[in-house]
Amino acid sequence: MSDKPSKDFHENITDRLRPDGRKPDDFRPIRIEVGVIKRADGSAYVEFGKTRVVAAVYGPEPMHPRHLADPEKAVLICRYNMLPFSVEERKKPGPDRRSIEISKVVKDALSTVVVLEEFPKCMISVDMVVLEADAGTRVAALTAASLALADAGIPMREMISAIACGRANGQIVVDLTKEEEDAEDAVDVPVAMSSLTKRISLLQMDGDLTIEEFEAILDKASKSCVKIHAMQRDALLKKYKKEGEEVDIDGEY
Amino acid sequence: MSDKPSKDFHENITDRLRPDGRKPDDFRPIRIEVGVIKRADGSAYVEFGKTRVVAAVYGPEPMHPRHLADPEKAVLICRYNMLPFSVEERKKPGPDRRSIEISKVVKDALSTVVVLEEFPKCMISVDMVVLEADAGTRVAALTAASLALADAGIPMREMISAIACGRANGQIVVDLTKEEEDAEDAVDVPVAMSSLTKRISLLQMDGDLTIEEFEAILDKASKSCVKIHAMQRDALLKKYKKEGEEVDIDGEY
Amino acid sequence: MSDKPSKDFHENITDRLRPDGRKPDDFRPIRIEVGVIKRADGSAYVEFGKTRVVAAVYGPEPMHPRHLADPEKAVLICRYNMLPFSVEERKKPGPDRRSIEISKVVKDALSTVVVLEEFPKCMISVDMVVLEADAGTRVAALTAASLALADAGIPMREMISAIACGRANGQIVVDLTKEEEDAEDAVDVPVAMSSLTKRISLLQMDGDLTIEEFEAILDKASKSCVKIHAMQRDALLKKYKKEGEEVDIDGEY
Amino acid sequence: MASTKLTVEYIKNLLERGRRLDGRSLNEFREIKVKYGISKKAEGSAEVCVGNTRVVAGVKMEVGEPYPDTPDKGVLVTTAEFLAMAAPEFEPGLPGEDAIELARVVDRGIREGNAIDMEKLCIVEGEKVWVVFLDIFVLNHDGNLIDAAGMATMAALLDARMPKLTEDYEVDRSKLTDPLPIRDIPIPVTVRKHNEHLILDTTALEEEVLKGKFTVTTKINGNLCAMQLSDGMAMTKEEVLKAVRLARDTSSKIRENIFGDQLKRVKKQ
Amino acid sequence: MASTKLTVEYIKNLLERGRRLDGRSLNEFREIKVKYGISKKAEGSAEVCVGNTRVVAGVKMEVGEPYPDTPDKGVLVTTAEFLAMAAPEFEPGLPGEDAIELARVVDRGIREGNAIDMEKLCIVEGEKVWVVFLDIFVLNHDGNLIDAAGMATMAALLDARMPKLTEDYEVDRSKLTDPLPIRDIPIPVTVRKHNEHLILDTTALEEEVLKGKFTVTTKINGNLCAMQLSDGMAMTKEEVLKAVRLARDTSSKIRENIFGDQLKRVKKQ
Amino acid sequence: MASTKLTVEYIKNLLERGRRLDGRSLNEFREIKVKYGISKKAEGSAEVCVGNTRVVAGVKMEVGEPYPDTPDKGVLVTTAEFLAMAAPEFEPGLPGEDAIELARVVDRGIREGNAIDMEKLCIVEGEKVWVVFLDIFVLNHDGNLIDAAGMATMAALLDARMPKLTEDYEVDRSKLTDPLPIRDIPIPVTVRKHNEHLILDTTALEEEVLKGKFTVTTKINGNLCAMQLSDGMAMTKEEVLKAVRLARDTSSKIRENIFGDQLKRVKKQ
Repeated sequence: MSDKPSKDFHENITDRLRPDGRKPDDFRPIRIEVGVIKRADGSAYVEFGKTRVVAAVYGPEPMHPRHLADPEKAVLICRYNMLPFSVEERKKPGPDRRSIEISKVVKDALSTVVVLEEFPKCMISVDMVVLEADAGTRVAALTAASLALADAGIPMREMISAIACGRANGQIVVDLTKEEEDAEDAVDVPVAMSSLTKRISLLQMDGDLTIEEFEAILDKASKSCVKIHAMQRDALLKKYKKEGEEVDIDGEY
Repeated sequence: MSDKPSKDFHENITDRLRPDGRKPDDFRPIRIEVGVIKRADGSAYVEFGKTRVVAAVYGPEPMHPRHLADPEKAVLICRYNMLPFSVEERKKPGPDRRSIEISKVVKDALSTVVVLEEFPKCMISVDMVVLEADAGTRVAALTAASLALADAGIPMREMISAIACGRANGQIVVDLTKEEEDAEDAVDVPVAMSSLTKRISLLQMDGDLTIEEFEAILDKASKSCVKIHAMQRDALLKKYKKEGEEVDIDGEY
Repeated sequence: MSDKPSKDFHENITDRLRPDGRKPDDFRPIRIEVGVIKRADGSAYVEFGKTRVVAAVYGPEPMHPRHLADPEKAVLICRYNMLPFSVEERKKPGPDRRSIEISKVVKDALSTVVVLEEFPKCMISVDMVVLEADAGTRVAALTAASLALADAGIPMREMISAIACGRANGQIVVDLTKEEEDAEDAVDVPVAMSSLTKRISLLQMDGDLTIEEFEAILDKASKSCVKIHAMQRDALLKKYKKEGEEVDIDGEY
Repeated sequence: MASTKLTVEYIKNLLERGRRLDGRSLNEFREIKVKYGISKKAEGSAEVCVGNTRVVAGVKMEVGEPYPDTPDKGVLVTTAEFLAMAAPEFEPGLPGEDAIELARVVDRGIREGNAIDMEKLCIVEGEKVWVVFLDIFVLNHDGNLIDAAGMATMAALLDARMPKLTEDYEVDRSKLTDPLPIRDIPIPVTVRKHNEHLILDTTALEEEVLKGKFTVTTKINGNLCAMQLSDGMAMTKEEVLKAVRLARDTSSKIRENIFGDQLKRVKKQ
Repeated sequence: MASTKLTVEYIKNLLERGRRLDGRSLNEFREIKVKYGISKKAEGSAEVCVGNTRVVAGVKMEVGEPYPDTPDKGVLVTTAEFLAMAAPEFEPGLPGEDAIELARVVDRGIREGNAIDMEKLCIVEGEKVWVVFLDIFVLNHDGNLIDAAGMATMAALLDARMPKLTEDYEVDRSKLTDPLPIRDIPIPVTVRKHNEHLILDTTALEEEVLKGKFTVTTKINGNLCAMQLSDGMAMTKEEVLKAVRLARDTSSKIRENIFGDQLKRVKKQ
Repeated sequence: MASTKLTVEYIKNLLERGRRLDGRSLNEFREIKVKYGISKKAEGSAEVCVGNTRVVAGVKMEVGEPYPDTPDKGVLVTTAEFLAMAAPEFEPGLPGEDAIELARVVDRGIREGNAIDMEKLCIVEGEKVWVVFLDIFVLNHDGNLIDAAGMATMAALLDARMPKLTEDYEVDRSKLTDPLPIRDIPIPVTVRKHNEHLILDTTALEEEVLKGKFTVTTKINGNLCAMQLSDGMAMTKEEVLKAVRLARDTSSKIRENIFGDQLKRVKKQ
């Protein structure tokens, strides 16, 4: 990572193809499925290329241990975990500092849209499991979690969609792979945006960016989130159609 | 361990002597004592050769933490532990995966005979400590635990007796030593049987056996359990006689 | 450490100067300050040379978890911890066996003077943090904790003052440094004494001492505690004067 | 599962008449689906669904030291976790006694059934061997977890290819080489009991009624390689032997059914 | 803090009128005090007070192995703990998610902001490098912990001198040699939001009202090196960009203000 | 123990008149029984009963690295656990503060009392030394645990024989060689106090009345090697000195009484 803004920054517009043949704004193949874990109250599967995540929701149910209950609203519990064989070097099972932080920012993002006030003294649990990791696992997990909450019938003011944008090999690109993340000049910016008020509720960054570069990334990310949201909507509709239900999916989730 | 049934299987009937001079059906010297831990509600010491185990029982007492109580019956808690110096290579103190599994199967076996329904919301704790280990610690522990429960006056439908049988050096043998367990063809099958209805409540096996071999082992094990039970009975009678009590030890424990 | 009483024992009276130029009975520069942690109910900072400790008190407040509450008196909770960079070789954060033991003996000492009976079902927490360690951290911590309790307005029958005395380089000396503790013949005896009844409530020792040597050390320690107490008193008065309060500091704390 | 007493009674009544809630016969398995390669980052991986029960397993390989008493053999490490997402009653945290038992029963089947030729995993005798990590995760719990886990583990092992080893014994995962040396395909089959009836492949609901279980793992040649009776079931000697025969026969059918192709390959060796 | 609803409402009302309880303007910091060398046993240490918030940080160095993917670079390990003494609501025990987040946000600022020339911490490529332990402790919590922790960490790094290395690569702490090779001074600034207002350096009381936070860490040259939006705050794209600019400008002022002298030294390199 | 207030008052009244529930005088010990070799798998082991208090201790030896500041000495590691079976009030789990205190007080007595000639446990200076693990377990708690543990530990050490070392420094436990190099027999004696009375060898019931304790460990030559005042007891200087003398004299009697034979052997060296 260099201290100066990338020289190739303006080359961006030339839409040079990326290592896997995508254009800068292209997603990897995305697959979204709702209702994949039968015992759960809601669940979803999200695949961004070789990044595969399952999310499941239980609740609302009475909070336990009880002394942690909030008398004014439901407590949202999020757990993000990578399976040991989801990465190159086997990861020891169980949460580490990275997964604790990701669980927190995912929870923080979801808490801006879930109507927690409706369920005082309750808990809503969101479990996210990464089956295979090829960059972007937290945004895939958040996208899946948001769907799983909707699938569980938890009231949400709007849906949350998430994607990582950033810089790699001198270009501002969308939905980076692990290979791109390993580029010399790579910066990865995971972003989550809500579907109606378009507000950003997850945003992380580490690397070296000028404000101009950051602005360009944020712009691409917000446009991408709109597209992700359309796919989420389709996946939900598909499930409910199967079940023969009538749904007005544009209102409250 | 070979894939084929041992060639020497039929040699079994010849009663070739074992490394320590025993015949196939011989136990090692067995010593059983009841009431060895004064503070406990019940306790027992069991020695199979150089395998030495102490078990102690506390309860029934109110379950704590309370949210784990069962409103319909007592919760049985079993803890099997090896002292660090009970084995060749020092074992780190505290439970490991092996001892957690053994604690579970011992609990599962005892729960088939203890009248747990008589003590809703209560707990009964069984602690087993291996002072020295020379194979057969789990069956010695279960035999001791069963006695300790009886000593504590916990109602039991019948007594549980346990022994390991198996194959070693081409013979089906009873009460294997560590040396025998290390034989090329060794298979160790711990078995627990109840005293009245002769039902098997603990049975584990790993190795390579034909069904015929397994049947022979099971047969020897069940006959051996009857003998162990007689020794348990004597130990209990001995303690109660000392205390000058009248006991009808054949009925419910 | 030798098996025989130090040959140089009687040289003691010659008041040979110590490695840092002090006489045997000299303290290192001592600094005591009260009220250093704003959020806490009471706090104090104690510096014995390069040994620096902060203590803070919260409570009395209702005990949690509730099942650990004592219906007859407050539970005193003490936690002594060394920061990772307070010692030469980085210490892993979190309590170890040494700090658990020190927390216990500090708690035991304080419990002889705090009027715990006044707050049944409550807890009083004392946190001690060692910023820099150059021997004598437990006595500095206890001296600070005692002040922090007084600062928090917790009723105490008397104040506790503490100091380490011992033998180093053939002399009986007061307030040893780490350098002195590393001497061939060093013995370190931390002692705590109460301000009014002059009773000893913390006393530890390891090394090799004749009874005569021990008596000399105990004597020096008890005289030193009286001096420490005067400094504690000054520090408290200084704080309360600042706040413009009238205090009679000789009675109950 | 918070099933009502009524449901429990209903299931019991059905079982007494040899019938089940979902219409299966007592020794009939639900549909078994195997999906290989669910994580390309693993040396081998698979997902097995048995009805709604869903288990994933993965194989990772590292270079490590052998155990002192088996200097010429690789090392096998098996873990299992019942993910909190798999059932409302599962708590997050360290594996509980049920998950530990499952891992150990599956491990013993693989190990004692000689599924892997551990001697072929020796690199330098007494110094360097392959360590095979088998990690099992239950994603959805609808009963019969040990059998599903055993199949998923076996599928992941059959899917696995060994990473390349550099000259100085570092693992180069960019190049996968030969398949793992698989010598046998042990399959665990768990039998439950209601009165005199033996029942296979129970659902989560049925397992609320039938607490005890007896797992028997069988090799290709029909020999037994692992057994585990637990959860508070007491059986007569005759019942044990009957259950062992039922498990052996079922194991053989499952092996043919889901690992038919690989079976030929393994037998050829 | 057990503040009453009344206090909360009062603070909100003030903020709506652009005012604060302690009279500061919305983007005004409290007094910042830096004290170097609070533990001579550390290679470097410092205490930073921002108003009543009090944070200490220390640097310890050990010789260890580099990560396989950066064989020519030192290793940085950052931990943070909110001491139980720092606030009544803090519990003793392992660091919670807030302390972990703080440590990781500060760590990323230092790491990605190239505060330390990690290549100069390589001793023998691929074998031996310096491991820098950064340990952060909150002694008193009166809000804005990340900013205070970031400054304390930077101060400890600037205070640090490397221990001597013996010929056989043992650490000789009796002899401290050169300062750590510091290349940049990244400073985190955390922005909070009430309606359209952006607020800096919040107190613990204010943070009960303003739950969300957005931290932006900026380098000497004004480039961004770390960001973290969390605690349940949702911002429009415009708000984000406005906050980034505010944080960058404030970061620059703080750097000049408290690290003015060192800044010259670092820029010279 | 859930003793009634009445019992507590009764014990207090007795003590005030210098009498005890079981008829002993205030400084009289209960019967002490020592059993050696309770586990042949240990390098040394022993069980000590003091009345109904029952403690086992074992010695295991491994080859390890010395501490950097004592490159020519073996390493001693002492642990203690109050088994849940030993008293209804003991909880299973990690050793609590009382067990940790006991282990550390016993350890300091052994270590500072020079019970073991640690220099004889050096194998290759700075590289390989014997690590002695002392593990103490309380099987039944009827008071005076530290003294019983100290005796059990000393008995296990006196029982221990060193395993053979192969040429490449591996431990061969099949061949035990010389006894451990024992140089001293430090014995801890714990004194409790009721008003002006000093009391030895308290039962669990008595310890409910007499919370505080003062342990003094003495060597063969009468020198003090470890002390610990704890559990909330406050003593005047005079009481401390009186207790120290009582402990020293009692220690000497116990040593003669239970380790008489070994004492001669140790003194001869």
